[in-house]
Amino acid sequence: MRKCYFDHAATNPLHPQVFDAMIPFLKEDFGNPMSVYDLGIRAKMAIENARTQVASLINAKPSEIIFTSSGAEANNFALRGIALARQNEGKHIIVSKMEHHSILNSARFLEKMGFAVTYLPVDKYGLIDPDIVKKSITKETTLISIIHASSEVGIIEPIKEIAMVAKEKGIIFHTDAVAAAGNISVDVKELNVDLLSMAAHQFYGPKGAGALYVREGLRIVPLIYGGIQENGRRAGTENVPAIVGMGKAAELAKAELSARMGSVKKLRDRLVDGILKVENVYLTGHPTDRLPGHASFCVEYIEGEAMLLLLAARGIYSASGSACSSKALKASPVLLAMGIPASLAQGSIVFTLGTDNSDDDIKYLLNEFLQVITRLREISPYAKGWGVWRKVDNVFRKSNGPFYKPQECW
Amino acid sequence: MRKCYFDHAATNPLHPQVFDAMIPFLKEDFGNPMSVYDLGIRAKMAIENARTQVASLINAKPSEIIFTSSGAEANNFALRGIALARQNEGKHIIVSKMEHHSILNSARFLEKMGFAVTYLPVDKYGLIDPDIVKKSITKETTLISIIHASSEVGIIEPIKEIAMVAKEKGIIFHTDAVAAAGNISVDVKELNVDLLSMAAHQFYGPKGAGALYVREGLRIVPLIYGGIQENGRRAGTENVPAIVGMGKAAELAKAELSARMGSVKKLRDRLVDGILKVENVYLTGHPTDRLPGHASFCVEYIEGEAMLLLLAARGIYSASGSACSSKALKASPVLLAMGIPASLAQGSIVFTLGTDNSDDDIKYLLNEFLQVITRLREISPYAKGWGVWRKVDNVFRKSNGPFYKPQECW
Amino acid sequence: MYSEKVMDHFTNPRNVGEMPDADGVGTEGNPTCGDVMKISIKVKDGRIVDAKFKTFGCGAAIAVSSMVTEMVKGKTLEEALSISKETVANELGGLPPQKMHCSNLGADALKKAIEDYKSKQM
Amino acid sequence: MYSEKVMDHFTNPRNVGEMPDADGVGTEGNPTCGDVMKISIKVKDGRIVDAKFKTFGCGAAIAVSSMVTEMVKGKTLEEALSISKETVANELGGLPPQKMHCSNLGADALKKAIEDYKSKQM
Ligand SMILES: Cc1ncc(COP(=O)(O)O)c(C=O)c1O
Ligand SMILES: Cc1ncc(COP(=O)(O)O)c(C=O)c1O
Repeated sequence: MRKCYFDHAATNPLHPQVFDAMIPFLKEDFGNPMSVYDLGIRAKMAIENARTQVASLINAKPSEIIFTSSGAEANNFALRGIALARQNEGKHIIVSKMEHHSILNSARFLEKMGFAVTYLPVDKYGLIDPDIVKKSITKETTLISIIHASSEVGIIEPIKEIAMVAKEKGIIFHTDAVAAAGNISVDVKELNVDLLSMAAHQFYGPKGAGALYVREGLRIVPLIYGGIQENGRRAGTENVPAIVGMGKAAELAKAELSARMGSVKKLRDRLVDGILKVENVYLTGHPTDRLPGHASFCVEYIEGEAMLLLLAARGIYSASGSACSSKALKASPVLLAMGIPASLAQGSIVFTLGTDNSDDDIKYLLNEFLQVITRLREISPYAKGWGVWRKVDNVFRKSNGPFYKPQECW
Repeated sequence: MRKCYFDHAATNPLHPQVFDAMIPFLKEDFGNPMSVYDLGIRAKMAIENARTQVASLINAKPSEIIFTSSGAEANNFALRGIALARQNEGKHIIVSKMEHHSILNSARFLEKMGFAVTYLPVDKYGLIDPDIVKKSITKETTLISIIHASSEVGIIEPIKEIAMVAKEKGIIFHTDAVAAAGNISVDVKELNVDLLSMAAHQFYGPKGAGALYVREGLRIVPLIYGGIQENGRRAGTENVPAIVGMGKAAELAKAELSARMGSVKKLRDRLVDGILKVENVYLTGHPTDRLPGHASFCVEYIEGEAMLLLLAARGIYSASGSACSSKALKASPVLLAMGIPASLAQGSIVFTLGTDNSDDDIKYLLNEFLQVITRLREISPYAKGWGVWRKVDNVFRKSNGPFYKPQECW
Repeated sequence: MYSEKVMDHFTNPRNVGEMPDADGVGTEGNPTCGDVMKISIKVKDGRIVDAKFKTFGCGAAIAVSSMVTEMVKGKTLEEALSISKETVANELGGLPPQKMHCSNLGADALKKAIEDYKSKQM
Repeated sequence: MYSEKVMDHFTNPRNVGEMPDADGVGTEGNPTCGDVMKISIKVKDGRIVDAKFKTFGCGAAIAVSSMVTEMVKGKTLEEALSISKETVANELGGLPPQKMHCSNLGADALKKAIEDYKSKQM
């Protein structure tokens, strides 16, 4: 059976060159980078080389990169590390409703520690308005953290504009670029951000390696204390193979970025065009300001996990923000924050493309998808409309206007 | 040139079977364990299998194992996670001066947050007296954390006895078993500990995987917030290959433990006998209660880094607790806590053996070591004694008694 | 995650459909929070002779509906009422724990259908 | 970590030894916190004609001592006094930053040796 991986937002396969770069560090070059003899020095040099590669991807200095074990760790580190470092200056931070759990739940932890947190609303596209950010700032605000791109609806937020709002008020600005870095051009100088999170497995690098960019001179409280690894800012024996892999993946992403973006976007546009031909299927997220490989939809009258599993049975891997498809059994808070009614959010289905996808994959997907939807709608009691649930639905349609006539906006 | 790796306390080479177990998860089985389709389920099942293997190594239940990215992370998690979870019951914790930086610096962080911390003294062997632990307990004490075995001087602490002291007072007990687990028999039921840290790279597993055992029912505050990975107790996309490797390494360690301990101890005893034939070389740590592969010394009149590098130039890898050999430029606080004078601590040299070492390695080491010492003593201004520094030294010798006549105690 | 039997009933659900001449119809659930099942039954001489379902929901929900409509055929109303979440899950070779609660609405929808039938008889 | 030249001077140190008939001896450092260097010089007609060292310390400390004793030979006292931490480190092809401060005591020990010589002349 054909296998088409359309879930690159969940994680990526390893690039073969990344795999090759890692292997020596799983074999003969197993030394601890803290050791002062040749075996340790080789490991240390490999890490520093990776640091340069990762820095280069986002136009930072190597000394501004702190390796972590994941995007989630980088986010926890940024939010809590800055909030704590600056708590004498104020105890208010601002995040948005589009954030990943690792930001939201870190923010909740800070609330328990006595911080005030503002969770910014978003519009129907998931867009965060810089003006609303500005209005949320108080004298107590020390940190603003906004997601760069959403892995759920693909939207790319106006980070540069929001960072400028923060800068004007002298507030530290962090962006969670886990879904963005390596997939679109991300330049910390141009964006003018103070901190930025990333994860290797989002750009064909390995699981187990993430990074936090921390602008030179900025004080941050460590999340993991211990030895002097990462200049005393993140302890623990370094995961050398994964860090080396992240470096290689960053180097490849930088070199191939525009080619990758171009080819993936072409396929994605074809996918979106095809899927929106199906009736009562709506695009979620922004029509144009979105990750090049990202296509996300809500399909009316059926549920996401059922779609996802029937597709998987046909070798097509995708994701869903429906309650039943999440292990936490909650519909995606991001979809709800965008004003999508809960019943419609159940029909969430997300395809995220990568360099391993081909034109034939798209054809295959479109064909199978139509069959799966048809099948599930036959089973659904709502195939002819939401019935008593229509009311909710109509209210939503009205308030959200033309967005849900995708033909007009795509 | 012959290569002899005698620095297993720093990190271990990967067991070939561990390497083989990891490879599929760096290739075709790259799925995210949170994904609900087959690729995700395979990754999830591999993690759960590894959890069972790791639990089995220490006689725990799989649900009591939380994977982390390192031993340092497990230690931070344990200390801060329990201190915070129980802060309404008291704000005093007890650790020892033998602890790893990841415990000591976590403790210092807690001090900044308003906790009181007792740092227990040790005797000349590095031994912690359960009676002193008992006396340090106050009504405010909520947590005691004691290292199981020291990677610096190899001593194995009386964990069972100390845990009993804690239990009697209803205090939570954590042990840092990073250097112990997989190298000696560690059984959480027999030790009766509530939490226990470990790291895969200390028993021929990969870097990037550690674990914290948390006794069933014990509440702990997460260190890394985010999604529902690890049952909501440790967020971040799981490092599947490393976790799988840790599981395999645990399985192998369990199966081969007594064979490994026996062979490594035989070599170690030969090494110690040989080295103590050199004049003015002293064993550090306990003569008998020590890790089977651990041999640590102080060599008078010369400095550790110089020894270490000359040995490395001859293909022999070792470690030192001297100031110059540490990247932090501080002599090992553990050696100083044991009462070793700073001048003697400069002569620290540590050999930690593993399953990859042979009898011929020991012969080679003993021969080269004598040459290196002789050479460096020729260069040293103190070769005929410490001169003005002797006073310090004599005081130390007197107060420490026969320990520094190793012939008598080994 | 799902047993083979669940996957079988999910991918090849039995008894999908409406029943224009149903003797009883029961709906359980709510699309805003997850799954909805609608079960229609035909009753003859105190026995359920036919059952159909329509379901909005996840794989488990569809499999449960399919299984319930299979289990119920030929049963007396009393027998049918004794079908529970657990018996359905057991017939399916087990359900993931988190699905037991939310997606296992078949027995409840069936009860409602039987009540509907009974209320019409009065 | 160390340059090739450092490794060369560390593994094959020049001028190791004491000098029973030294004209000046200088010791710098402290074994309780790291490195100690003892430099002995022989002076003739205002020039250093021979130098020896003994060092307790790390690789960098030994290499620095070896290099200083090499650099100093044939130099006038004034020239010798102009040798600094930086010139020694440069001659060695650089030292790791953390070693610049603690292990680079050669110039200081040399200064003490020259002072010792001078004080004996008075
Ligand atoms: C006793 C002890 N605790 C903690 C650690 C830290 O573990 P890791 O290096 O995996 O972070 C070590 C490291 O060797 C150790 O020996
Ligand atoms: C936007 C965003 N932030 C954070 C994360 C968490 O990263 P990780 O899974 O590496 O912990 C993700 C995961 O995909 C993400 O998409």
